[in-house]
Amino acid sequence: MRPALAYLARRATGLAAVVGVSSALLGALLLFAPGSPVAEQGLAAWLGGFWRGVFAGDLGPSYRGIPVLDLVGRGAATTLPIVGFALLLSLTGALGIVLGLGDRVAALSRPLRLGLHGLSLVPVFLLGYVALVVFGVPPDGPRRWWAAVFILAVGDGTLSDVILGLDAERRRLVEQDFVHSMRLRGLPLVRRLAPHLALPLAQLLAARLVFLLSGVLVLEMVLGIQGLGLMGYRAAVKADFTLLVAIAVGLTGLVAAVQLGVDALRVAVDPRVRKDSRQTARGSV
Amino acid sequence: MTLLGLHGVVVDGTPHGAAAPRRLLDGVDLTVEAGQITCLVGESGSGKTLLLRTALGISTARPGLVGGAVSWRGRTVLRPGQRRPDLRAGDAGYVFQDPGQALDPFRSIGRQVEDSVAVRHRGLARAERARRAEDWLARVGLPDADGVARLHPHELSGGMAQRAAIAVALATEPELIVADEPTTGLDWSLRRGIVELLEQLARDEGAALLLISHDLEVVRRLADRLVVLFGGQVVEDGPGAATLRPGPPRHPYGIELAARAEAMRTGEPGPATGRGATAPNGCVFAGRCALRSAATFADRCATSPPALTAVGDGHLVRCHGVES
Amino acid sequence: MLHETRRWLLPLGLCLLLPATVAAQAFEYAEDELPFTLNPLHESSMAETRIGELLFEPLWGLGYDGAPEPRLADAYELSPDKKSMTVFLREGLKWSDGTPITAADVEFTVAAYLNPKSDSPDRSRVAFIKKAKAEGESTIKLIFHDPEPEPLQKLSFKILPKHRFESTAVPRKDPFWFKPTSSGPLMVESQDLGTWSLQLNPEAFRKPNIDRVKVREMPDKNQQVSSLGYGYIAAMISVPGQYLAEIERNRHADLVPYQSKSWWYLGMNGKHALLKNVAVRNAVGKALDLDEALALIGEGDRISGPFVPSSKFYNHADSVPLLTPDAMESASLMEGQGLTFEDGTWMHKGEPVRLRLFYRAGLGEQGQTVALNLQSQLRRAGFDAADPVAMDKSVWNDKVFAQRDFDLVLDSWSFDKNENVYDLFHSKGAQNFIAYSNRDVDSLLDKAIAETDPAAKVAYLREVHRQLAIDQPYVFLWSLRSYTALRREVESAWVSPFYYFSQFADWKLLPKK
Amino acid sequence: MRWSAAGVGGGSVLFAVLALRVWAVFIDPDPWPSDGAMGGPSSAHWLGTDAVGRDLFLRVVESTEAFVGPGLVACAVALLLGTLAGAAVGYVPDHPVSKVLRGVLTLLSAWPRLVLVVVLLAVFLAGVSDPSAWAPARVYVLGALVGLSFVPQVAGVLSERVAHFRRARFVDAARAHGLTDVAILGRHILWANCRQLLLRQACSVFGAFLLVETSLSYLGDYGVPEPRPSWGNILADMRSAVVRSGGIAGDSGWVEAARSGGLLGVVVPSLAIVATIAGALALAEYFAQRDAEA
Repeated sequence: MRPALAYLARRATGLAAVVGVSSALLGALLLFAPGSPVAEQGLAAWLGGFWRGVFAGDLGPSYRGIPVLDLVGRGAATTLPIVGFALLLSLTGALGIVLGLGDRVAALSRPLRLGLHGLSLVPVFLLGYVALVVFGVPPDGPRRWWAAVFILAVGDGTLSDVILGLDAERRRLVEQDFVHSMRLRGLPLVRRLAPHLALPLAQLLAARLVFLLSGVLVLEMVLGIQGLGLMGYRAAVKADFTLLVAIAVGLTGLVAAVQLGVDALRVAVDPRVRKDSRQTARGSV
Repeated sequence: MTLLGLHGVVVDGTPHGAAAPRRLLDGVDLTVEAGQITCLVGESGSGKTLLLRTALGISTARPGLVGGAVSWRGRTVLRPGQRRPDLRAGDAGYVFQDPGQALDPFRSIGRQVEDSVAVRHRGLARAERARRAEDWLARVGLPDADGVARLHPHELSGGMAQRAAIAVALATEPELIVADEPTTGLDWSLRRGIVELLEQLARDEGAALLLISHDLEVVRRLADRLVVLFGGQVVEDGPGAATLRPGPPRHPYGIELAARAEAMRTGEPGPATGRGATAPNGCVFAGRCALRSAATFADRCATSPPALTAVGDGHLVRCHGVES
Repeated sequence: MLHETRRWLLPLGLCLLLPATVAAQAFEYAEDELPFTLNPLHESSMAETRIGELLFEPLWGLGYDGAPEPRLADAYELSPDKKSMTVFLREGLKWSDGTPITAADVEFTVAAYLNPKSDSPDRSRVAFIKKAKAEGESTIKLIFHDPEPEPLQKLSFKILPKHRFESTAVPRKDPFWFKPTSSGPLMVESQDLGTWSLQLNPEAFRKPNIDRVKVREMPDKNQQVSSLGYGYIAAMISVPGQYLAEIERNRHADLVPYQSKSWWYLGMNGKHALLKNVAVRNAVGKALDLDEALALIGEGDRISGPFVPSSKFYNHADSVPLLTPDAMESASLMEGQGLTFEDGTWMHKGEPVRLRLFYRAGLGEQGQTVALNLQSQLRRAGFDAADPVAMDKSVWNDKVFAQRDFDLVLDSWSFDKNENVYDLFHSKGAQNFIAYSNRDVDSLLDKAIAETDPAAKVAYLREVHRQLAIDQPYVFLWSLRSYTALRREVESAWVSPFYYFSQFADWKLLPKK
Repeated sequence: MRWSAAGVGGGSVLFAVLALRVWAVFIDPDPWPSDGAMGGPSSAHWLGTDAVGRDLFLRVVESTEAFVGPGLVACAVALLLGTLAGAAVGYVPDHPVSKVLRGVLTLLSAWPRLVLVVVLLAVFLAGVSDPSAWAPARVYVLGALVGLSFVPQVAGVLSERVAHFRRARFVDAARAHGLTDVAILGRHILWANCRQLLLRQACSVFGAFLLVETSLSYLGDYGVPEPRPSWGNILADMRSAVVRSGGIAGDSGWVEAARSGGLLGVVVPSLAIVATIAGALALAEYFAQRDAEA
């Protein structure tokens, strides 16, 4: 187990560095914005203050008066479930379509797939607009929540991407000899292949997360959901740079953490990584 | 008794890079008798692997079987339009060409052999299953079976992996073992061992062995029966002792193969491989045929396909030269 | 797998398609932007003013007839020299936490407004009081700087609970901003990121019929209109002109006039090399067809000075006419200033006259439409008018107010009954970001502030109006006829000018049909 | 050259977009209208006019200026930097430069791209004194940023491919023939074996850029600024038309909305966005097929 831990530790360090460097880069960027705290304090002082503030749990008040970290926390509590469920819904839908309709009902699946891909190509902001004006999605409550999840799961090409990715993965897998061997021996394919699908799927979803976090920004603006995206956008519009940086670093941290989760899954699933930490298989660039 | 029968099998598929489906196997007849060793030879692209994969339902060619049928112990198990044959799990064991691909990379060797053991012996206690799995690993000649069982495929060398794959295939106690060029990916030094292992296990278990191979040396020594495939057709089919010997009555392709094998053994340069236009309506071998230029029946080779003609006891050849 | 897929698709689809069945027990209304603070001391937006009206009581508030009506105050005595007054509070008043409301609270409130460390934007509204002194539990003496003949309507600032603060220097981040103690009909129940939820204040002396109110942030007017149509909200604060027809047609909602004494203007930077020149400012004004711009966004009344036409300070004299487009005159004014017209563009020292036009994002679609139209008109007149840029208030405060880095700005002002324009046009005015300076106007504004005689004050301000119409620091645009929209379930609702909710206690909310 | 349905469909959509872009060059960019606002479709104004009285059809055509050029910039940035980084990481994985590049790519890939774009533009807008003077350049900046955000993706697939071919036998043969690494990498790996792959990436970057551009333009602050048209901000301008003409709450306003031009102003840009993205992705799919065949 020790090489595995070493591998994870190395990845974690790398990802922490990503978050740290991101905050420094954002800070350097803000040097060019007159009136930003960085321009006033200088980069090093600001960066020190920022991370001290993060660990002390106090980054001062935001443009709304509510403390920055409180706002980020509450925004995350709104946004992350939506993003998470959207990914889950997208995945469930894709699994249903790819595995359920797979090769068996090709005739039925073709128009269905075309339709879904077409729907999936519609930008999130358009779907949000239609939801608002045509379907009268209310400004609050479960109906809006589900609408947001659904739109995010489908729009901006998410569902399409997940379906295509999953399908490619499935096709790549079922042509493998060891799967043929399992088939001849009558082994339960779904159970045996789950670990093989889990890793590329996790990678696919992790890659998609970056897109989703962009989509959710637009969606929250359109539907008026008070989440990280709306707050980040408002922070930019209102030149509240501390809040903006906190959200950007937070999102980078989230992406990094999910990446770490994928790495942990890789360790759990793939003996090649577990038993030999030098071999990183397909590293996640 | 005939175990596996392929009757006029026609398979269409889209080769990599092709636009439209093409005919890959055109009316192939092949039977595998229980307990016998049957060898299938032919060059790359002749359809050897596709034939067996289609019969066992593990081919990825689309649309796949479009004509003919496959039978198992006289019962039709696969018809056109059907993807998977009505075989019981473990009826047939398949030894793949590349052992690196044949084993589940995420599962330990022991577990994979246990999976096979459990196919025939459901409800076996775990410990007993593990013991039998180790037995199998020992039988395929892996030293330290206990240690190997805990390893994962990536930790094995090619030769060890192929032995493990044979254990996985045979632990289901199949009546038919299909070995698809099981030695191609291995070092020369290991090849003989693997083939001998397969032969021995097949004889011990009383299973039929269908060996797909390039290696005429091996084939000639082992084969009870030998089938030569070219261009998606059976061009020669006969007893192992009689087939693939130099001199007529033989199929010219068989002669060419035999000559090459001989050259390989003696270290002399073999006959050049002819290249010529294939005739769409004629004999599949017409473009390369050495006989054709000299023979009087040559015009027929380009215009009409020859039929399989008996030339001896159970020995069939597809050539106009034999017909006449 | 297919069946499983269908199993969750169906309820999901139904969720999306079923009409709303949410029962609106609460009175919900939409604001473009949520109040950022509930502390009346720091209120700076109309949204904050409106919610403040629900949560807090002044000494005197706005009555149905528009005249001051006593709220916390019960009676008063004005001294003969009108330089001080004694206010008697109602008996038995209590804050929402049960603490009695006393004269000490009033004394504290005045001191807090006047304390520069509190940094109240409304400091000038209270600045006429020199001192407030509690004389017992419910008696308070107010001492003014100058004689105040009509002090009641100036006593409309909200009273704060002294016991919640440590000193009269109240910082913005004092938790009172989100956890206030109220004296009004409602108190804060909870705060969410996009909403403020209010509930009945059990100690309120004006008990409301509606015991729950929710303020919701909806930046998009489309969403407000459709939410009103679907009944998700009961009130939409202001309806832009282009949606009036839709709401008028709607069977479930009514339009109600909502006057806030607000007017639009195009401000010109007095520090600009050309715009500091009266003739150039007049030329810009003459180049514009303001009726054309107004027609694009709805109905309204054109204005010639810094008051709404219904104001008593508005100068209706013929000598103060509305601007009319006059291209010839505009051109000759420009030529008179040594500018040359080349290739359809005005040139100054060999450079085209480039004008940057910023508008406040809060003006919404209407702002954009007007800004684009004004840009096009200026271009037609030969100015190199840059593409208009929308700015959020916070950026605006920095760029326009603090740095004064602009040429033209499009915005609107809203006023309460006092219509105090001192800060806008006095050379020392806090809001005089256009750097306007005219000694005559300064002295008129000074006199108007100090004047005790209402008639004389009117005269002074009308003269200010006339002067400004000539000087044109702003191109005064129009006062839009503004409407609010209420669902029909809302009854007995009188929308008070400026404050909106002055008489909310009497409003009723019927169950939705 | 063999054309599949995806290739023909995608290609013709993008060709049509290019044709519109060329047409847009000849349209007088004069946005100063003289006709009535919110007019319905007529022979003079095929889609009617918007709230300021501008011809909607011409604006829809002109909108191609907002994304064709900048979209190509995005492709160029993504492909150029992605190819350089991907080739380096794939061909000499142990070189220190490659290690640094891997770090940079990991960093870039962790940044949600809209957030990156919004942060940069917010700083940019806060810093300049005359924002409107920068308006034309802004879309190109946006293009470069979107391109940058796709560098990790391009570099990722390319490095995998290059690493695969680096071990291929023909590379050894080429080296034995005395070819330099640059020639092998450039001619035999990148040009011969990664061409389709890169074209595919270019198409998806183009589609993604259109998505980002229209989304931001719809939201208003960081996209294409008015009065410059974009399909996104036309939609934002016209979105109220549907509500305005009573298309909500079950009132029978759809017909009226259609007649007043409002609905067309919403539907046409929407369809244009979806069709163009679909076209770009179909072409990407076509190149993916060709790549798989090669």
